[in-house]
Amino acid sequence: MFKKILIANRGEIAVRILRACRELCIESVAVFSDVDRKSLHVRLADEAYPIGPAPSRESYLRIDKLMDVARRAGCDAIHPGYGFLAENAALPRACADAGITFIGPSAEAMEALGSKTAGRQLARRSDVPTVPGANDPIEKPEEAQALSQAMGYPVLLKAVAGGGGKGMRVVTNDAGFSSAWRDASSEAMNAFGDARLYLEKYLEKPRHIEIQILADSHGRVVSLGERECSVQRRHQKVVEEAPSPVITPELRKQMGDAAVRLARAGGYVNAGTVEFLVDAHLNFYFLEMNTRLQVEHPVTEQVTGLDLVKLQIAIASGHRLPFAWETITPRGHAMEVRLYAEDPDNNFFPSPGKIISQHAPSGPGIRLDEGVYEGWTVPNDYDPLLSKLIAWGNSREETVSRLRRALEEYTVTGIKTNAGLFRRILAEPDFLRGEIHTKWLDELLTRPHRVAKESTGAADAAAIAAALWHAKRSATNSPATQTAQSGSRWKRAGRREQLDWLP
Amino acid sequence: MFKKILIANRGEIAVRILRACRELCIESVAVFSDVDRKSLHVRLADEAYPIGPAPSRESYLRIDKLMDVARRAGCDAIHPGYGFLAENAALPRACADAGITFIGPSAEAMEALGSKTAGRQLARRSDVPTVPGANDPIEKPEEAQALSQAMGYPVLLKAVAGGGGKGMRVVTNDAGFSSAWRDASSEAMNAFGDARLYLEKYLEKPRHIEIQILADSHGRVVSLGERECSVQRRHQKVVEEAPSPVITPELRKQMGDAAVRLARAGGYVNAGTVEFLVDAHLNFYFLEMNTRLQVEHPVTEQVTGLDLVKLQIAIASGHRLPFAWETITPRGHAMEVRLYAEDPDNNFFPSPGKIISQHAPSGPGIRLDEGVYEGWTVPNDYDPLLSKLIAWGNSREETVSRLRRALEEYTVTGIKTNAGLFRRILAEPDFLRGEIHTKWLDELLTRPHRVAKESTGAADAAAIAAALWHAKRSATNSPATQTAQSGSRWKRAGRREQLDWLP
Amino acid sequence: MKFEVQISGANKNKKQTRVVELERTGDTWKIKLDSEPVDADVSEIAENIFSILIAGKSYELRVTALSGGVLTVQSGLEEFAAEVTDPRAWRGRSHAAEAEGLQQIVAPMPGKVIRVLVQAGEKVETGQGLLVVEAMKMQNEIRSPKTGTVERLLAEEGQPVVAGDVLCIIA
Amino acid sequence: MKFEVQISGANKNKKQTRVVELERTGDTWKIKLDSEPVDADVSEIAENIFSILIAGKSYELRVTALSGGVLTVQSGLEEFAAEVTDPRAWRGRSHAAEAEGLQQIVAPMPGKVIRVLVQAGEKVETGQGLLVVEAMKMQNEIRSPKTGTVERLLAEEGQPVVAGDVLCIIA
Repeated sequence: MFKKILIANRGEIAVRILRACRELCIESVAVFSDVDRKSLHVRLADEAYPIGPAPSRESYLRIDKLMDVARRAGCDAIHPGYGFLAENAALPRACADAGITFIGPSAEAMEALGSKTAGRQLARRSDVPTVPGANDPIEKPEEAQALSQAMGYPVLLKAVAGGGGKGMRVVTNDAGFSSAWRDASSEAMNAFGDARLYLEKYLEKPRHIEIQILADSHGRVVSLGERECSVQRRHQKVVEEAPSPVITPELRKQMGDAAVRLARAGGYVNAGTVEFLVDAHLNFYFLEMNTRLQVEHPVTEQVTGLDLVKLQIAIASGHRLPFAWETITPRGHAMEVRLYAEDPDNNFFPSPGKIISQHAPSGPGIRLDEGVYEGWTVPNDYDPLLSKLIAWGNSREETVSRLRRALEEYTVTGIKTNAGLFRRILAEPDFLRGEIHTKWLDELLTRPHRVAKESTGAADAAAIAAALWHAKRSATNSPATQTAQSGSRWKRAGRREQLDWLP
Repeated sequence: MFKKILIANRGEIAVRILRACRELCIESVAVFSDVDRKSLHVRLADEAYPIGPAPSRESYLRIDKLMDVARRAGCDAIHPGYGFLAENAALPRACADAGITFIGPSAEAMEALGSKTAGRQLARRSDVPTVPGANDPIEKPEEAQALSQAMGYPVLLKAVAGGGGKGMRVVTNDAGFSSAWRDASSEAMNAFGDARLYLEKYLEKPRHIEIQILADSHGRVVSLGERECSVQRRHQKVVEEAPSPVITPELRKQMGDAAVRLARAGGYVNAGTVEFLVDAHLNFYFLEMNTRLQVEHPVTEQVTGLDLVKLQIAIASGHRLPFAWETITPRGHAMEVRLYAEDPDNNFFPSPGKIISQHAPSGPGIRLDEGVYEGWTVPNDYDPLLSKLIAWGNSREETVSRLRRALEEYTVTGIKTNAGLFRRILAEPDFLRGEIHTKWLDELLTRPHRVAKESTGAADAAAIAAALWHAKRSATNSPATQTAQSGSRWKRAGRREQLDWLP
Repeated sequence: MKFEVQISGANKNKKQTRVVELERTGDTWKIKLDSEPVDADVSEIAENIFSILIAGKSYELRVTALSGGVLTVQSGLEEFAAEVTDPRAWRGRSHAAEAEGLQQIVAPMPGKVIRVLVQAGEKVETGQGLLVVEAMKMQNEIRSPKTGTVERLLAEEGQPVVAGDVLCIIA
Repeated sequence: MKFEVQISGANKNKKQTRVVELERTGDTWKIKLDSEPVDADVSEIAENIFSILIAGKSYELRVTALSGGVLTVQSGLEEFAAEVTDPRAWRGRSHAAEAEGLQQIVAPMPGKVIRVLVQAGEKVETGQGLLVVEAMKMQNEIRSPKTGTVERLLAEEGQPVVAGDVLCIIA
């Protein structure tokens, strides 16, 4: 087993990984940019080293700096987490050169499977059904537009690199094509340093269902079953669950086999996720493979009882997966919501700032993978994911009721979060019946928010609280225009005091 | 199902119960004493009513006030939690008179099983082995002392009412008898309003292993398996786990059958726990039955996936237990530690006060049943249990490693907690081998605390932090003698400010 | 102290105006809502978090101030938007923008203007894109709230902005 | 600023004396430990919680002040007890009790004296019970730290006490 692991990431996933290291008695090494000195992952790691200014291109995306830290700290492995360099083959190559184990697939497997176009070619060769469209990156917009006209709209523009809904646009007609192409490619450039796009036929109301696989370095590949991630906002997953409300044992078997086939064909080793679109007739189409840990991996952990990060580490250090796992039996139902610092009432604009007070829910069936804490200031340089709230229950109903209960308790003041969006989703009849698809949420958001019964009592209390807040603020005669960030004159005074003597 | 449930308790268990109510869409009604207005259970409940001064005899033990609130609020059921009135037959009687459902056994069953002496008589009649000793309360100390001499020391004095180590003393020789009797009976009087004691032969180094049962009102009684609670300080459980490291499937079956037999014999309905002492040869002796929810119930919930509070409610409203449960199969291993506001370095004296800062651990396999929050002041009128930290893992080893990891993260400043005790216990070879008994911890605490390798780095950092803390305090020139409770002049100023305008 | 509170629930367009009167009596508060006395027991739990018992019902209110003085008040599953008018500003209440018919387009959060899609004097339709602001790697198009003309354009491409910065004005 | 810190780890009897020098340079600190410069990066995370990076190693220190000016400093799995001597009190360091050979018996926490087991002038042995204090329903016997006589008895049965109250003095 490894002695010391560098975690080339930040936020909740860095915390998640270092927790696994600690439980395995492996030392964890964190890295941080100038704005992350006080981040939770730095507080909790065994070691922590600065790697430059806030912009990720000057810090978290700098392979040279990461390798330098790994060498100085004497790390024998690097875990990339997700995002940043997790799908950049240059990192495993740099690791190989430095004689450090990369906790992930080989650069070759990453390229064979990770790039969407290459992945789709391999899928076709492995009898894994794919969505009609172009396999290769398209250089000229005109070319792409012509192809779109040929296939017929709607079409989907996607970045060759990366994922997470960035550099992605749906085009429904010729008129919108050029602006969509422009936005998608520049967004891709900013996010991944690679502007190339490809496109594919856009399925109506498909479900997003993905298979979690594990592949060891001894040729064993197993499926841990599916996750349904159909609730998405602009192609960004926001709610994930397992099992899927619609999948049958037969379909689960078929999709699992297809995923295992594809991973084998690509010589894949590591935890990985094979994403499919599933249409109304339960036909499934390969979408792409994520050659890394997923944001939503806890959903699978809660139903299988397995620790995917520990298993990634075990696989990377050459351990074998037990045969028994080819017949993993999940228990109950799990669901995750992604809590972001963003304002649902204002077009989901990110809302960075200081978390003034916080209450994290817990109790039966609740797990919180958190990356923040009270008093911390959410920087505006990175993805605004704060924490992931995961619920487990014996049934989908119990899971939803626990998640709703936890969301009632979940408190963050000082910044706006999207918790309210989930309180709304979990009350929608469609969602409760499991009748969802990848456009469901976007459609919901175009409709006015109807509430079954609005309690007048709560409205009264809210009016009183608003007045009390105002009265208190006046009492501390802070300027009428101040924002929550400086809500309390006393704390501010305290902070200023401290600033005078502490960085 | 019920519409509205009164929770006749406070602290973490009141929070635990109202969470279950919320998940079942049942309204929850909290009660609070004068010092509990800001308690977490009041914050989270749907309704909350004051029931008098801090001393429990004037509030949480006042059946008349509770029934009055239940009537005024229109409750159709009352959940007693544990402690306070949970084992007082007067409460189910008052409920019956008021036509309100008591979520627990009938008064008769409570008396037949709950009272230790009656319980032991019933056990004998049901072929459940018991510890040698007196069945009945003994009025005169002289009598008791004579019996002790006859049975031979050591003997154990126990309060007829209640439990939780209160009103309990071990007597090893004649000399110590009278003072032990005096302390035990007055403690029993204060805790339960009942000074009566009985005594029994004291087994050397026994394990405490208990069986969790569920009994519905249709005659079905099932065992959910055992919990081992051998790590105790002065007869007070502090660490509980399931499964027990020593129990065999045969023994589990025998003890489960015995527990079910006893519950049947007593006409018991509700969740309940049958406690046994298990000696070195795996002989088991009935100790007592707790006719209520246990503090340590989450351990069973984590391995079975069942929600015991919801099941108590379902049983009380007349639902049937499914047959399938007679073959519950636990998964993995669970362990709980009880976090108290007490000072392990100072004879475990309670240390009430204000929680200045707090960080609650979470992440994979971690559950926290909390009763407190940052900024809250722990009153010194009640049992100082703050929260329960529960870990789940695939093996006992993984569970321990997760619990240790969570205890590293667990932060409370402003008051002393016993978290350090658990950090020590979880490093003890005996404990890791599962070689424990009910006196193990008391013996451990008489030995000096040896640490494998004390990191000098941490000691350096601690010295620097102490100096920084002092420097900051001087900078805010607060009096040299002030305690943490008023650690920050700024916050104090803020609080005073607020006090002027807010209660 | 007397406050006028404009409050809306799930439906942000359905605003109600409430008048809240706060009067301290000893260590508690006497509270009137729309001049009706309310049996309310108020406690401050933490900064921006209030616990209020109204005739036994327990409400926990979590207040977050957004730029522009709007408060978000969350309670359980519900969320409210509230604007409080200070007694001192009692008559000074200004709906400036509406009054003048001008719409100020402000940056809702810190970021960078990466594209300006209109020019001063240009006619724009409701919903037409005016600028693109990037923050946290997400590009967000800011659209016109009304049909009119670009009165003034204050932002230029590449310019960093903080929440509340006026980017342009639509007449 | 210069501080003398008396610190002990798991073994509370094994005390070390460290000298910590803090010098602010710009917005950071220059820190010396026993007059050796330390490469330490200090941040205050929250009240009483410090994050300190020493040559890359990350330590989080959680400080709780107990009555009597002793600090508990917890870090990960370890816990330290620290007593800081203020430079201003540099020579004034007093071990009063020891010096006079008198032992003050103080209430370690708030509660109620429910039994007094000795009388003024009575001879007592080390470990002999002096009083019984009840708090949170638990009875705790307070024992004599030394063999001697009860010089003064300041507590009586039924008397409520707060942390730090002197209950009696053993000569």
